[in-house]
Amino acid sequence: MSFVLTCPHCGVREVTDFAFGGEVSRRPRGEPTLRELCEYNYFRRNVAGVQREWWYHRSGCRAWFQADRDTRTNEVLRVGLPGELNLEAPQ
Amino acid sequence: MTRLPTQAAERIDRTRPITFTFDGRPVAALAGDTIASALYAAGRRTFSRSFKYHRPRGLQCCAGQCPNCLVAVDGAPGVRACTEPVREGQRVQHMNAWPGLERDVMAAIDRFGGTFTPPGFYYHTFIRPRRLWPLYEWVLRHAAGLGRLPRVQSERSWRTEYRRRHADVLVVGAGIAGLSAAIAAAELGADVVLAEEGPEPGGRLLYEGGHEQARALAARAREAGVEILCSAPALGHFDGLVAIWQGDTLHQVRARRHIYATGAIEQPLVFAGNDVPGVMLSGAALRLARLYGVRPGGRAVVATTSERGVDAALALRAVGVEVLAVADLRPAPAGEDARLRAAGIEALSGWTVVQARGRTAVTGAVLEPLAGTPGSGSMRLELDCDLVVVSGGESPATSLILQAGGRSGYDPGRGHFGITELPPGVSVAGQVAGHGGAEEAAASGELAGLEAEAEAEADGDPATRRDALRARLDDPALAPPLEAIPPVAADSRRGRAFVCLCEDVTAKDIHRSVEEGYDSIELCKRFTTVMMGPCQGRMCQLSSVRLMARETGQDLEQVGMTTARPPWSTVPLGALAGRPIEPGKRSSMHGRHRELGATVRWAGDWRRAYDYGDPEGEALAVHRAAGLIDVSTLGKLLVRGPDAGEFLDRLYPNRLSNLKPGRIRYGVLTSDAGRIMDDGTIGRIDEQTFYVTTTSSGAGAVEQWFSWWLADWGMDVHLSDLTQALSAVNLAGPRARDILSRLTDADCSAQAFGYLDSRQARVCGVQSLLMRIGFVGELGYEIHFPAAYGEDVWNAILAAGAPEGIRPFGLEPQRILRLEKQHIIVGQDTDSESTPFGAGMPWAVKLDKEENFLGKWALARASEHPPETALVGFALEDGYVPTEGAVVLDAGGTAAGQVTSARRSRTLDRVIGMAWVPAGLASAGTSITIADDGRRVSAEVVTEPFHDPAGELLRS
Amino acid sequence: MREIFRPGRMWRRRGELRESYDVVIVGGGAHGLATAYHLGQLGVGRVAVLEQGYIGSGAAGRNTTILRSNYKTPEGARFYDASIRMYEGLSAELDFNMLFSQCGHLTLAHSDRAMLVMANRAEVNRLHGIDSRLVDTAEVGRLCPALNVSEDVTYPIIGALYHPPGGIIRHDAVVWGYARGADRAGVEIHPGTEVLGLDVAGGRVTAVRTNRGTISAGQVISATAGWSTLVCAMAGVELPITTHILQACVTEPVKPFLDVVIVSSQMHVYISQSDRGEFVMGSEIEPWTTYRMQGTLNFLQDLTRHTLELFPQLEHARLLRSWAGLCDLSPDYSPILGRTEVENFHVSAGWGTYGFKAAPIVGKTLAELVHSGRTPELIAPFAL
Amino acid sequence: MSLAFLTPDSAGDDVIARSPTERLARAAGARMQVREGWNVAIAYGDGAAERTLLAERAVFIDRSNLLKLELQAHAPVLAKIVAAASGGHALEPGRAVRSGGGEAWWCPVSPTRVLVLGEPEHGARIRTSVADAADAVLGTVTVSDLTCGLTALALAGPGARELLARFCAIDVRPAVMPVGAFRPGSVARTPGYVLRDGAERLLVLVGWALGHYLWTVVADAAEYLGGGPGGADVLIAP
Ligand SMILES: Cc1cc2nc3c(=O)[nH]c(=O)nc-3n(C[C@H](O)[C@H](O)[C@H](O)COP(=O)(O)OP(=O)(O)OC[C@H]3O[C@@H](n4cnc5c(N)ncnc54)[C@H](O)[C@@H]3O)c2cc1C
Ligand SMILES: NC(=O)c1ccc[n+]([C@@H]2O[C@H](COP(=O)([O-])OP(=O)(O)OC[C@H]3O[C@@H](n4cnc5c(N)ncnc54)[C@H](O)[C@@H]3O)[C@@H](O)[C@H]2O)c1
Ligand SMILES: Cc1cc2nc3c(=O)[nH]c(=O)nc-3n(C[C@H](O)[C@H](O)[C@H](O)COP(=O)(O)O)c2cc1C
Ligand SMILES: [Zn+2]
Repeated sequence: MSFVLTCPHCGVREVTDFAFGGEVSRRPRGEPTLRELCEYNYFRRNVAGVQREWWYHRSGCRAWFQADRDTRTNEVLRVGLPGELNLEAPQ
Repeated sequence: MTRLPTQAAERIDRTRPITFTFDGRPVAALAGDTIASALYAAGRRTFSRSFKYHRPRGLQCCAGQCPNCLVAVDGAPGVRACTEPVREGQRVQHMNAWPGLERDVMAAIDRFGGTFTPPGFYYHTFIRPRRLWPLYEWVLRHAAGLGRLPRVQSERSWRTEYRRRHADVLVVGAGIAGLSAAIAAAELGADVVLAEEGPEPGGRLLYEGGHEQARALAARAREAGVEILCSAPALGHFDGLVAIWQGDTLHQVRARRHIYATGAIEQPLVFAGNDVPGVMLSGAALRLARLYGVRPGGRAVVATTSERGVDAALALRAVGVEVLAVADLRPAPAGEDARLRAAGIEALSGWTVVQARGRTAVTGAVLEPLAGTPGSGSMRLELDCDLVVVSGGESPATSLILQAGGRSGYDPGRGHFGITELPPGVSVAGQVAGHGGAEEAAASGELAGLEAEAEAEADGDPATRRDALRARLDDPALAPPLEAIPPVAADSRRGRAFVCLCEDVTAKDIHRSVEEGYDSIELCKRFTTVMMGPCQGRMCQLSSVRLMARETGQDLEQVGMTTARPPWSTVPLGALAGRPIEPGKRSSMHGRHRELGATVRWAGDWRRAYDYGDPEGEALAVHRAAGLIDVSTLGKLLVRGPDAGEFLDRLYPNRLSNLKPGRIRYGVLTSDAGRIMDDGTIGRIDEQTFYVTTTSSGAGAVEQWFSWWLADWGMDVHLSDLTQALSAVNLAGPRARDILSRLTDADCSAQAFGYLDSRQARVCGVQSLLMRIGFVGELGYEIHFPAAYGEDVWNAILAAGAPEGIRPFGLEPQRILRLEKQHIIVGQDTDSESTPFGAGMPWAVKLDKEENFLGKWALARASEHPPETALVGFALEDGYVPTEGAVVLDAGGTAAGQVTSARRSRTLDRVIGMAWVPAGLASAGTSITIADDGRRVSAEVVTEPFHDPAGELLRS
Repeated sequence: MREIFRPGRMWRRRGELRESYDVVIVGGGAHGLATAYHLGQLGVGRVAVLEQGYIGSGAAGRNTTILRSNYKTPEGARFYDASIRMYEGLSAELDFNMLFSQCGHLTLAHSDRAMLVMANRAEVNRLHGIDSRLVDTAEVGRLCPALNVSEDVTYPIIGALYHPPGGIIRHDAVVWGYARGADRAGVEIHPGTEVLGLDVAGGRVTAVRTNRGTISAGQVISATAGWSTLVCAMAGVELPITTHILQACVTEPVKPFLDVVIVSSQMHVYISQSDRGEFVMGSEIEPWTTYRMQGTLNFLQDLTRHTLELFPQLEHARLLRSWAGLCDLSPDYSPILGRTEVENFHVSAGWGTYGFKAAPIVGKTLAELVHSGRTPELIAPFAL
Repeated sequence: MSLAFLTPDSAGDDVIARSPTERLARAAGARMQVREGWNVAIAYGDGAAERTLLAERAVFIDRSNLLKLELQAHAPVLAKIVAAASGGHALEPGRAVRSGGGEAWWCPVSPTRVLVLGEPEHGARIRTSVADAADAVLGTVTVSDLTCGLTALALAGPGARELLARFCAIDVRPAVMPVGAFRPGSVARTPGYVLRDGAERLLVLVGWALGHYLWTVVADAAEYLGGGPGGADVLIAP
């Protein structure tokens, strides 16, 4: 257990309470080109900085939510249910 | 045994003798002693042999910081004798010497091998001839290592515990600063935990004349509700979670605020012979005398860079140690030498010790003025003594603060690395923060405590008090006196001058390392292994940095420190491991399976019945009469809501929204990359309600997957995980219908309840969901019902089927049965690369669905080319069962596929299996070659089910 | 012999950066330095290795040093086998003893599924001439008497994949040996030199911006492991990679009794005893991505609980230090090696938790690629 | 009712509901009695020892037979149902509310999901009232009977908190978690819930199939702390 996350429903829990869902990406709307499909399936931005990502409260309320986390420090800046963090995704 | 007269601060109880053994011989001790204090009192001076040169080593720190007193206690190696309390009957043994501590044959390395074994000598030797290297390696290997562990042990013998503690404030270090901080916060109402690695709160107060104050503060803290943990080192700061090891317990403390009041570690000096037993830190000498009533020596020489050594000299004098001289490295007399002179002790300002004489114990010391001091180069003093007391400055114990994200920098005034930046939520107090004097330390502690509770408290008194404390601490008059920075008296002609006692690294080694090009502190560390031993740099980091600075011409700040890493103090793995109980899921019928003789094994995170002793017979019973298998482990999801049908249409490659209530359909679940993730059945209960089953090991992942997409798509669907709520059995075989009919009122006729139908009815009086599904290839009913009835329903069905010869069957016979039908098992017959096309299930993909279902695009692309490999059945005539995992060869004899399942079928009287084969070999009747454990066997491809190919039995 | 007592300098003191190099290697880990060494052997002109920290400060200096070649896919088996064979001769080639201990490697199976995968690996390996075979529990017990093979544990051992040529090595020595070899061949090594940008013009890389100034470069190689995404992004090259921490720890040294490498993927443990006597242990990556090299308590707890099931006698062994390093994970656990869409910009990435064993062959093949302009056949399957 | 197969209401003579910890309880010396269709461990020995433990240390009691209903609906719909059932209470995260007669705890898992816990003897009544409440609102409401989905142990006595701290990271200090507080979170390394249903009482729930495991963990910790198992009757004041 290291850093903690704040589940929008349950509050603060150890990170081991959660499953990580990777960075938030957008599923193609219509038929993607092969390159788009590959990028969507495999390529990640993997930023050193603030990243918007998915988390699942596996051991608790079983809700998926999103967090903006700085991958250089693991500091979680904000969390929200899908659609709640509708600010521009962090750069 | 000789002890000093009663000391005011002593921890020993002179009325309670204790006996333990050291290397088999009894040692008399007193309650309150440490192993080391008792041994020292009994006259022992050598406590260990060093790592590399096997030099005798004696007590150096008496505070659990250095490696010199590592012993094995009751078989556990690596115990610090100087902090480990004595217990009656304890077996203490020395570690790294043979045949004994006094005579160690390996010490020859020290005499003769020294010049041949510079740091990293092994990198330059034993290279050729290569074939001799294993032999050399054996020798090297067997020379290394300190302690000894049992070679074999069948189970853990030490019970250790975890304890979670939440607190408002965690204070680490119970010196005057930590105690003051804890009291201040607790008296404001905070919930405070105070951890101290020593056996009693008080820190330096205990042996520096403040023991009464220490005990009073501890009592006040307890009164204020502080939970004080003693003999409890804080091991690491893990993003706000602090692990504290105390005996059998690993406390895991999460606090709102952290106050580190960890004090400072007294540093040794680097000079020739600085490791000879009898050279010790001033703190060690004082602890021995004042806490344990043991006289550290008879005639002493003191070398110091601060008042600390002066105080120690006077204190030693007071307990009857003859102090011959105090070499004070500070250039100008600090005026304090008057105190020494009054006591009749010679004070030598600007002098240092350049050599300690003696092999197994100090016999004398050589003192000289420092370079640049009057008399340097010409004056020297040689004194006969049995004790050299050193105090080479203090290094703040910053490790945990740095782990927490703090930063440190070199403080030239104080001659050490101090904290320059604190992370949020962390504060420091006392000597670690540079507030060294007792009063100051107390004030900084109190301030930290008050600040920690600042949010909680109402304004008024504490705020005023905080301002007053801040003002006091900011008083420039309190700026610390400049301490002398000890030069390195590393004149190698006089003998080895050790920087690192753990790893036997000398000043010369550091010099060499830089010469060879390992010129950063990190490279030097890794090459010489300085700082890599048990003390992790506590006693050698500062000296190493100083030496590096000198060797490279950089300043200390540029050289910098190495990374602070957990654990702060070495800790047995057992203490970290906690209780060994692993979660295992059991079906409600688990107890019955065992009673029926089942072999139980893991299947995913479940414990499952593998078979009941006769897998082939059990399979046969299913073909001939009936069998009952516990399938409670299947994942079971309720998908309900107005959008449920569309939701499933988006998740699965086939169509589910047009399923009729009461009907069931099979589905594979694919990822957006078109790979098979899981499979199972989907039954429609009513317009809005679907009942989805998944594989046993995939249940968790599927639930996670469904809820993820639900969260993303935001559809009006409810998900409920019923996996554990329902027990499930599969009653299968030609007589299944007869048996079931006797247990339920429902019409079980083929017309009323056909293949892939689902019905709700009471079975054995229990409301159940019944599904006609045929994984095992015979007429079969899956019965799902509340888990609390698992055991009784299981018994009832077996009893009802007894006349038909029903048998319980396990996972293994089920594997045979499904293989006869060529039904795949996801995860066994498929892997993370498999697509439904390759796996022979193109019918499970409906590319013409308008929904952009998961995997659609990738599958559409995949459908354009025939798959390179295909999953097919095969049969073998000669009775040989290939190993699952055996390789299928292509025409050229190279690996091109793999056997995923293979079993002997008693019904078919041959060996059957499934394998991935190159597309060219996938048609029925083709002969394939299997490479298995060195042999080659051929098999024939069979593409339709071996058993009941038309599925008549299934539908009967 | 003289060399032992007066070994002399390993490499030259860091000098000033020149204005231009034929080849700039970003990353002074095992891959970067091995590539530099081989470029030196091939006589490629001016070569510089730029390293932001000290050499070996990345994963090369943090890894649990397990070398093996018993990979599952034919191309992987071939590739790693070539690397292990190079390792076998490396101490002699570089005249630096890397303490390669070919003590053997046992991957434990606790489930049928694991047995299946291992049987397959053994068979593929055998077809490629790699010594690798399935052994039963009794033989596991013979090969590693210290291991608890009792059935009465949470996860009984039902067999193992035994790979005799596998083993451990002194990781820093590999870094230093290559660095010295490269230095002697004229390669410049620049620690403390962080690459901040890459200039790309007309689809080809032209210059490297560093904290010590900009230099022009004929060809650039990124061998930056956990940092690959960041460095490649400087050239506009995207990667299918995520960066995670992997943690490891060591105990205080004790007298030797574990003479084989033990790996249990199901229990997320690997453990070996080094020549210093310490037990070196590691686990799996943390699932979340991060660039922060700080460890977790959970790692220590899970690792020790599992380790003590395999080796109960370690309950009193003392943990000395723990640390974390970065791993560059690709979605299919397969590396990305060779050219990129930017001309003259090559990459070695996606090594995840297993790239140390590949350093020699990566160095050799990447150097060949740079030298000849042709992708060696051995690494063709790993192209981006 | 389309989800009737979730409800344990056996009509069979020989089929009674059993807790996943039944065999462990028996082995520990429990006296069993069938109550409301459940085979319940009512006491260990004459019950005196467990009463002492309850007063001085900690006991753990199998409560797997508690009624557990999971309700799902859109947040406003769910809030309405809870308000109706609890006499006007709002659904606050982390706070369970008692329904009218105090016979059930309404525990918010999320704004769209609540878990209703009730004593088995009130089971039928609670079920009906929940169903009625669900019918009374507009919008989809899903009621799943998870009585057999979750196993439950009550930890009771002055040492209850210390006992929980041996296997659970949730902060249950009374100041943070007063009576009625409810926390979804990891319990003994598996998904679970903790409800403080009394001053010195914590109710711990995890998946049914982990009942055996949870008992093993709790019994092991309790033994170390000088606690032990208790029967259902120990919670009923003498
Ligand atoms: C804990 C752990 C255990 C492992 N165990 C094993 C094992 O047992 N066996 C095995 O085969 N593999 C193992 N690995 C993986 C292996 O260590 C790596 O795959 C391998 O070392 C990567 O190659 P490298 O040595 O070149 O990388 P690194 O040593 O990481 O080299 C990359 C270098 O690039 C530098 N760099 C990054 N960005 C810049 C920049 N902008 N400018 C300049 N320099 C930069 C970094 O400082 C670093 O030194 C392990 C990894 C870890 C973390
Ligand atoms: N005699 C003098 O004139 C003089 C001069 C300077 C300082 N001092 C003394 O120095 C002391 C300074 O006070 P302080 O409280 O800062 O230091 P301290 O050394 O008294 O206390 C620090 C305590 O922290 C503990 N500790 C350190 N790391 C720990 C860890 N990781 N886990 C658990 N415990 C840990 C140590 O065991 C120690 O007891 C005062 O006692 C003062 O009297 C005296
Ligand atoms: C195989 C191996 C063995 C190690 N052995 C030791 C050791 O005996 N003592 C030690 O202090 N550190 C040891 N380390 C860890 C290093 O000190 C250091 O923590 C690691 O290289 C990461 O660097 P960092 O901690 O400076 O970030 C070892 C590292 C590795 C990779
Ligand atoms: Zn939650």
